[in-house]
Amino acid sequence: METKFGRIKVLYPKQRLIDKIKGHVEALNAGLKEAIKPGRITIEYPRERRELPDNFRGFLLFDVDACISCFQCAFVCPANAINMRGAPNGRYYPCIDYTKCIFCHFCADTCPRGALHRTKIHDVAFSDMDEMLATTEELLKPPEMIREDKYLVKYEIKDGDIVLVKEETVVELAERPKFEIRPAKVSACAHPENCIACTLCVMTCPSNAISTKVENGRRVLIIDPKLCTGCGLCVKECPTCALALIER
Amino acid sequence: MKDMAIDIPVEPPAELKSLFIPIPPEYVEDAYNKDEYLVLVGPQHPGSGHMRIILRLKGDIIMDAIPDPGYVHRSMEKLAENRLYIQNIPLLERPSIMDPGNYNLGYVRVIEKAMDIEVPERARYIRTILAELGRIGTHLYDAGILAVFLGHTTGFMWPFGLRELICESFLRATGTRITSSFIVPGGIRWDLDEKVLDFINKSTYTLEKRLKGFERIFIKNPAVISRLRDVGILNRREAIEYGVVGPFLRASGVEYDVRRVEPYEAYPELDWDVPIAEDGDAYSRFLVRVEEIYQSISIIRQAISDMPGGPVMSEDLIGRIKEKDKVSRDIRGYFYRIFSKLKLPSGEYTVLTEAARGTLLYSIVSDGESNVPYRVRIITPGWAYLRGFMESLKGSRVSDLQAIYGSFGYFPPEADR
Amino acid sequence: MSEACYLKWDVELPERPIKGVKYFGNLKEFVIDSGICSHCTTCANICPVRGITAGDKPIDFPNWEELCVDCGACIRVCPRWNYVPLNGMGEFKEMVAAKSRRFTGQDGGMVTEIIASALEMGVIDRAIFVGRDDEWKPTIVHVKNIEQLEVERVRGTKYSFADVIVELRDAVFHTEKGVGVIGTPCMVSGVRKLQKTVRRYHDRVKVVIGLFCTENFYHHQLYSFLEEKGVDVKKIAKTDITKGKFIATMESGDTISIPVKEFEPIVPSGCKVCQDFSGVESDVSVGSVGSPDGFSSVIVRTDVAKDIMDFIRKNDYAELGEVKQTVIQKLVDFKIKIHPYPPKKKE
Amino acid sequence: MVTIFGLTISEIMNIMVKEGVSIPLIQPLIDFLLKIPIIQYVVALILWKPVFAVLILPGLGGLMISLLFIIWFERKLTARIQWRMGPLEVSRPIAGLMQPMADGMRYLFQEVIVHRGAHKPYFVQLPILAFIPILLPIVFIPAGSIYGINSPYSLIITVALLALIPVTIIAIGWASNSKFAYIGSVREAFMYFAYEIPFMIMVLGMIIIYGTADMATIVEKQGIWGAFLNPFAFLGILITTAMATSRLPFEIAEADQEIAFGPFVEYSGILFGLVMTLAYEKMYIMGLIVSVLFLGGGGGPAIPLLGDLSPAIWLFIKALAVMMVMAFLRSIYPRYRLDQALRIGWNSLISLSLLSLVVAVIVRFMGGV
Amino acid sequence: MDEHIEFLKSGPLSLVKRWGAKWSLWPVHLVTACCGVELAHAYACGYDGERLGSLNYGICRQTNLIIVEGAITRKMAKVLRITWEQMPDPKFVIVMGACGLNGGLFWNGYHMVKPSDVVPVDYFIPGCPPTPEALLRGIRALQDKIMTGETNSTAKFSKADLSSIIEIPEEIKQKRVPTPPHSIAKAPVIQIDGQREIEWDEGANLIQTLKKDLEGLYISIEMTDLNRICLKTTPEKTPEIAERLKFTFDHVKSVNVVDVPNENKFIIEYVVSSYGVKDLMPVLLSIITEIPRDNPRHPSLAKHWPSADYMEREMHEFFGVWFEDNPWMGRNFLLSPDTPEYPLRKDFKLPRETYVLRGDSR
Repeated sequence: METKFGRIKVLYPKQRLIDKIKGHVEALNAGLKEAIKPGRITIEYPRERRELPDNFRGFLLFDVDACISCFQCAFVCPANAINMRGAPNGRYYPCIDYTKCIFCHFCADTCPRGALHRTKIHDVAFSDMDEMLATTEELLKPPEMIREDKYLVKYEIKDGDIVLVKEETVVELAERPKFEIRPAKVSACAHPENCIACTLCVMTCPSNAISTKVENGRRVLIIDPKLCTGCGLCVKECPTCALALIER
Repeated sequence: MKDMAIDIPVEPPAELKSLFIPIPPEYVEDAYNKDEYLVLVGPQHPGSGHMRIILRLKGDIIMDAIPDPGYVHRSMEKLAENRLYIQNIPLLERPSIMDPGNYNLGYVRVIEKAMDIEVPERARYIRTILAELGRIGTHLYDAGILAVFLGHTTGFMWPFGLRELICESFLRATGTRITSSFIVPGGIRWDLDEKVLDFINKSTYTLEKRLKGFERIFIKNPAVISRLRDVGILNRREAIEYGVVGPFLRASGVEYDVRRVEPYEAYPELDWDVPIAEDGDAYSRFLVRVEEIYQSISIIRQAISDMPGGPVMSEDLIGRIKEKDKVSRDIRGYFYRIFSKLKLPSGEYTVLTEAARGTLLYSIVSDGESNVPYRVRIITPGWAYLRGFMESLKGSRVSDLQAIYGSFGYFPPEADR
Repeated sequence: MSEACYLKWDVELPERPIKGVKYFGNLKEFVIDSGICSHCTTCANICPVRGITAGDKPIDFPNWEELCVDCGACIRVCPRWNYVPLNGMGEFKEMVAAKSRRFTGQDGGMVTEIIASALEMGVIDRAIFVGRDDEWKPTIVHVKNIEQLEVERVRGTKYSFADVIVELRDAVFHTEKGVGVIGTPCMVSGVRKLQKTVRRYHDRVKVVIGLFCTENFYHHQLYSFLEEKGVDVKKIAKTDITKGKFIATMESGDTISIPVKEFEPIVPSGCKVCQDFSGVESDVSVGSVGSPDGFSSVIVRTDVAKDIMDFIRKNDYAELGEVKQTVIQKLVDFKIKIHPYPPKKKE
Repeated sequence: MVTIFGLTISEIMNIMVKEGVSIPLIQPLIDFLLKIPIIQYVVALILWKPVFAVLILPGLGGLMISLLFIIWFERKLTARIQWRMGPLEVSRPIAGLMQPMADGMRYLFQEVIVHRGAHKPYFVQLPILAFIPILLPIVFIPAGSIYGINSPYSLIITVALLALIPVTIIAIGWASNSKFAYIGSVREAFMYFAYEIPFMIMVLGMIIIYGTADMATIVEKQGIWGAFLNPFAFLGILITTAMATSRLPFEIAEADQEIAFGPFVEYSGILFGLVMTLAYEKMYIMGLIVSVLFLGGGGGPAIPLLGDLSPAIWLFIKALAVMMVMAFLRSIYPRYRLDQALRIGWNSLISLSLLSLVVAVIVRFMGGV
Repeated sequence: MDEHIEFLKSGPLSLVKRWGAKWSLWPVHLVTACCGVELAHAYACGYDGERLGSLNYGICRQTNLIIVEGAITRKMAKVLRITWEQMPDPKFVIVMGACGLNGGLFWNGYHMVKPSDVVPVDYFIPGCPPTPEALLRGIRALQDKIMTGETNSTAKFSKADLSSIIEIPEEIKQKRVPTPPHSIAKAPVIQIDGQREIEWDEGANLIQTLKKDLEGLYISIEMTDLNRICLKTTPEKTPEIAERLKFTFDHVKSVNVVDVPNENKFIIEYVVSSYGVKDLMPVLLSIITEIPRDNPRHPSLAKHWPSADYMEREMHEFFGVWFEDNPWMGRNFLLSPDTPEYPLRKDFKLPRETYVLRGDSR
């Protein structure tokens, strides 16, 4: 392989009669070697299951009390699979339509509170598409699924070759990974002179942090920093960009 | 021998209308009058992917090949115009899902070039590793398809066995087997720890060991060599004229590789070679890609051995989050806040990337105000060399169609976008 | 912009004549239905839920009973709320006739010239122009660079309503340096009121150009009226109102002129109460009246316009001439005479 | 008394019992069955040597067993070479041996589609007619003392009948009237000439060595196996067997990736079941011929308790061995192109067969067998 | 399909029929989209579908299962229907991949069709692409369906009572739904050939040589970025420019059309580059022309650069630009005839995303 500043000329195997016969013999004993000592790497799925890493992107679980219904998961989903649905307490919680979900887990990465977290459930088949719309209530606990696996198979490389290590364990698919809550900001009015008192922020704030009342001809708006979860919806909703997120 | 043209009236076959075959009826009449034979190698044919090739045969020789692509045209350019910049990452990775690294890299580099975001060192190395893993995976996939088209079932099974290793590396690094959408503007979504990099490094040795066996049973198999040698020849002038790209261009003697012409990520810092062949026939196309697998293996090993430390997300993007005690340097939890405000300055930005099957061109036109691209143009390698593929079919035999199809590694979802 | 951030702030609400009804109900009652709405579309700009619709039909808010959030912003910015008609010449720094050397517009092309040189100076980085399509329907064009002004359809006045101020909202939130606005006197007073209520408009709208205006029309009314008069709309190359006559020059070169009085039935009710001929609150007023042929008379009112005119003089972008102030004064008084306020109740 | 061919039933019974297969292992059971009035006739008929040869061991029974075994073995061997398991879950304890049975059952109960353009009568009858040239040679192949018809020309008749099979395949291709079937049958015709002539020359060579065309005497004369006498003929005939039954390097007529299963593209259901097993049965017959000519079919140390059956068992095992070699080729080789296969057929195989003729003549004069 | 299940359950031999059908489900080689990769993995040596008796087979006549892999476009829907009809009777369909279920990532594409509208489907497998284990679970589920006869999903979401978990405030005001994140400018300003000052000296003298030998054929030649040169010209002059540039810039990398409705024009862009000349390799020269939107005609450069031929057909189909004397004009190339006309124009609107589910669905 003569290499001149980074290019190799590809070498063609010689094709004289003697090389052809040698080629045939090589091919035959490659097959024979494999037939005598097979290098099998098959995972017998219904009985064995492949070991999946912790950040595997499978079905999603939802944790209601962590959610601040900030709509970020619905907005970021490339396949528009997450729709929010009104809950009895007036707020909106996500429902995932698994007929559209592409398991890219942008939503799990976006959620500032880690309310949507990953599980290792992925081998599922549904008989009709209406069952696949998981509303908020159905996202809280992992779905019961038919599991026939008795072994767990690990891919390991020992002295240069793949070895499938089989363990006799039925692995737990849906434990909740730890997630450090990000220190959230607080919403505040940075340009009060721009405000046109349209109270859109009051109507949109999921945690009722902004309250308003009319006193002698002037509308007063108050932000309660303790209630504010820093979801940023009011900042986005304000038509004249009067609000802003500041450090707590 | 004289052509016995029987002049009986020829009416075009019924399926011409029912299947919307795009050739005019007089073409069919002309074919039948010249005693030639029209065969539709259709989308359900085991020897053609999801596209139809209309072959005009004279005996066993192919006189003309008309492609009928579009069976997997999922209208990516129109969809990309209605989605945020960050939502386009999974969308623009779908043409060839075996090569997620290169397709994400192409799109993300356009955004980084437009907003001149500076990507940290470690992220560039990990991106190079992912791109090369995708390249090996695609070459193995094409070798498998070529083998099954030649009837060599072992040649199909072994590369897909090796692909299981590539998928295991992707699984441990990014969480999914194939469509990783892991590369985001400014870096990658999270950092790879030592265990994963060590696994990838060791898997390259297994890959190399088992490729030796594959070489004996398929690559150097005289029956395969006789099937691929001097078949579907594209000489240097034809390859350039018909716009063939990537390994298929290098197989015809043109030394063009985007990683060398417009170096990006960590390629200039590693030393590797560009495989070239001269004859431009199906076998040299296949050998160039086998050689590229070995080159990619050495690139991955070098990248892992001198992998720098440091953050994986560029300061220009994550720097905006002025949280006092930022919990960890990756972007979990800030994803939407950083990327939903991405807005390219107005103008057109064109970036070339060397995807596994050739030059991948992304050009995004932005109007500077909306957070949605105005026009995204993707030219995938498959679409670029379809013309060269059809030209190389002319003059070869009917059963060569599969050999040439496999040697070009033509993947219709990538070509139709 | 104060850096301090408040957790408690208040905003002054407008008074509400009819107690039970939402603010838009009052606006509809006192301005739109009473016929003094000048279709300046400022309310459509400020409406937080973008509910107020403008375009080629009178201002309306479909289904306002539920959708209106009752914030009163539309009333605070409406120039015709507690309407005090502005009239007369207004104070001005200088008055000159000018003809642009770079552009040909309606007369002297001075509106395009002022915006082009403002772009060059960097006072503004975009301006909102009114282009047109084949049937002369007005379309909005954001002009950000000089090349865009070369397009012939963007220059020249279109005698019909256009949603310039509605587009101002997006422009203001995207611009860095400033925005240039061109409009009829009612639009100018709308923008001024908008600047008083929302500080961001005050900081971002740098140049406001007022056009001499006797009355404006709805597009469909004007062009169906012209169709009756036998004018083929698609072939019109240029429209002009000078010396009391509406002149439409065809592409084939011949001109058709119709006395302005015949347009009386289609003049919208809002224009009938407007006495402001040259837009007294604008930075600079431009029009064809009172200047020699091919020239437009420019009335410079504020120092922003003064710097632009000095820039034009310095670079000699325009040929200057003498303007007859008396003719303009005559038209200003004529407009006050024909549009009395409060209007005489017609029997 | 009712007489058939001038013999009463009891005389027929004596002939059949005298010439019956004697298997010491189950002799008491046979004697017991012969005593039951009605069953005795059936048992006697089955155990009568010619009927036993055709029906049970080297004949239909052997064919069915070899069919099921070789399909299973081929899929398991290729799977083993290809790093995977092959059919397994069907019957896990016996490593998926029931898989061909399951496929057969599925084909049996699948709808048989005869499409509009096909020539209906021929389309349905031809797969069944194709069995005649396959099953007839079994009558002439002897296994030790068990043989159907023993004639001095048995080898020639077998080769002649084998030559009929491609004709039925071409007819099948014509009957299904589809573009790919047409191309497939034309290719089958091309291939037919390419391998038939070398095959016949090599068989002629072996006849020269043994001096007779009668398979029984050939087996006796084989002190040293024919393969060692004339290795070129043995190699050549193995290659022509691969070409005849379109095994992988030469699977050109039914190239499923190129022309979608050639002549058999339009068949479904049980008709496809018959057609698919056609190739395997032809391989069984060729296996029998190869083992008779070269591997001393029927010869070999007598298995203690089986008596007459042991030569049949040996013949069956040798045939299976040849079929396994064919199955092994499947996972090693890709498919040749038609013109390459014809070049191999016309150039190298014919030269090989002429060489084997020369060797045969030399062996004959050196006073070989 | 239920009548297939009825057929398998009827008659005395029903157990044998079901056993045969269960252990020999051969999927037909109908590669419909990119999930084919995971189907190949399920049948390759990593998971080996043949263990369950399922063999990937070539022809629709001999198989009894279709695995629809991913997106079905309008063109592929016809092929799917024809293949399904040609299969002998007890036949089953599994749809794998989110694109096959409800369109997945391409839910609002104009060329997409739902497989459940084209063929009766037995099992849906979510995922994009679903892992081989999910596909084998689908096949196992189909096998159980064949044996037992009734179809039930392999997973059931368990419904928890929401109101008991979250505390309900006394006066409930339904919150307002925020506006969607996409902000699209209504009258955008499109400028492709913006001049940018880059220190790239070979580029400068390359522009000089271009200006010299394309005398009078261009309006302007500028440097838009490193290795990017933009040449503005009028449509009539492009064949002449192509004739001269053909030998140095020898292939077309992309033909692009940008639709600017509010200025009523199409911007046509040919990006050419060179393989032959060593130091011109990284340079991308884009030839930009503008044509009116209502009657878009542009001379075809396929004669000078054959590599532009297929891209011109594609642009004709998407935008309606008529490239003169390109033989393929007027015919469809990528799209099926019943797709809406010129789908990539800006005035062809796609359905927008929805972010709120009206009422509770069940």
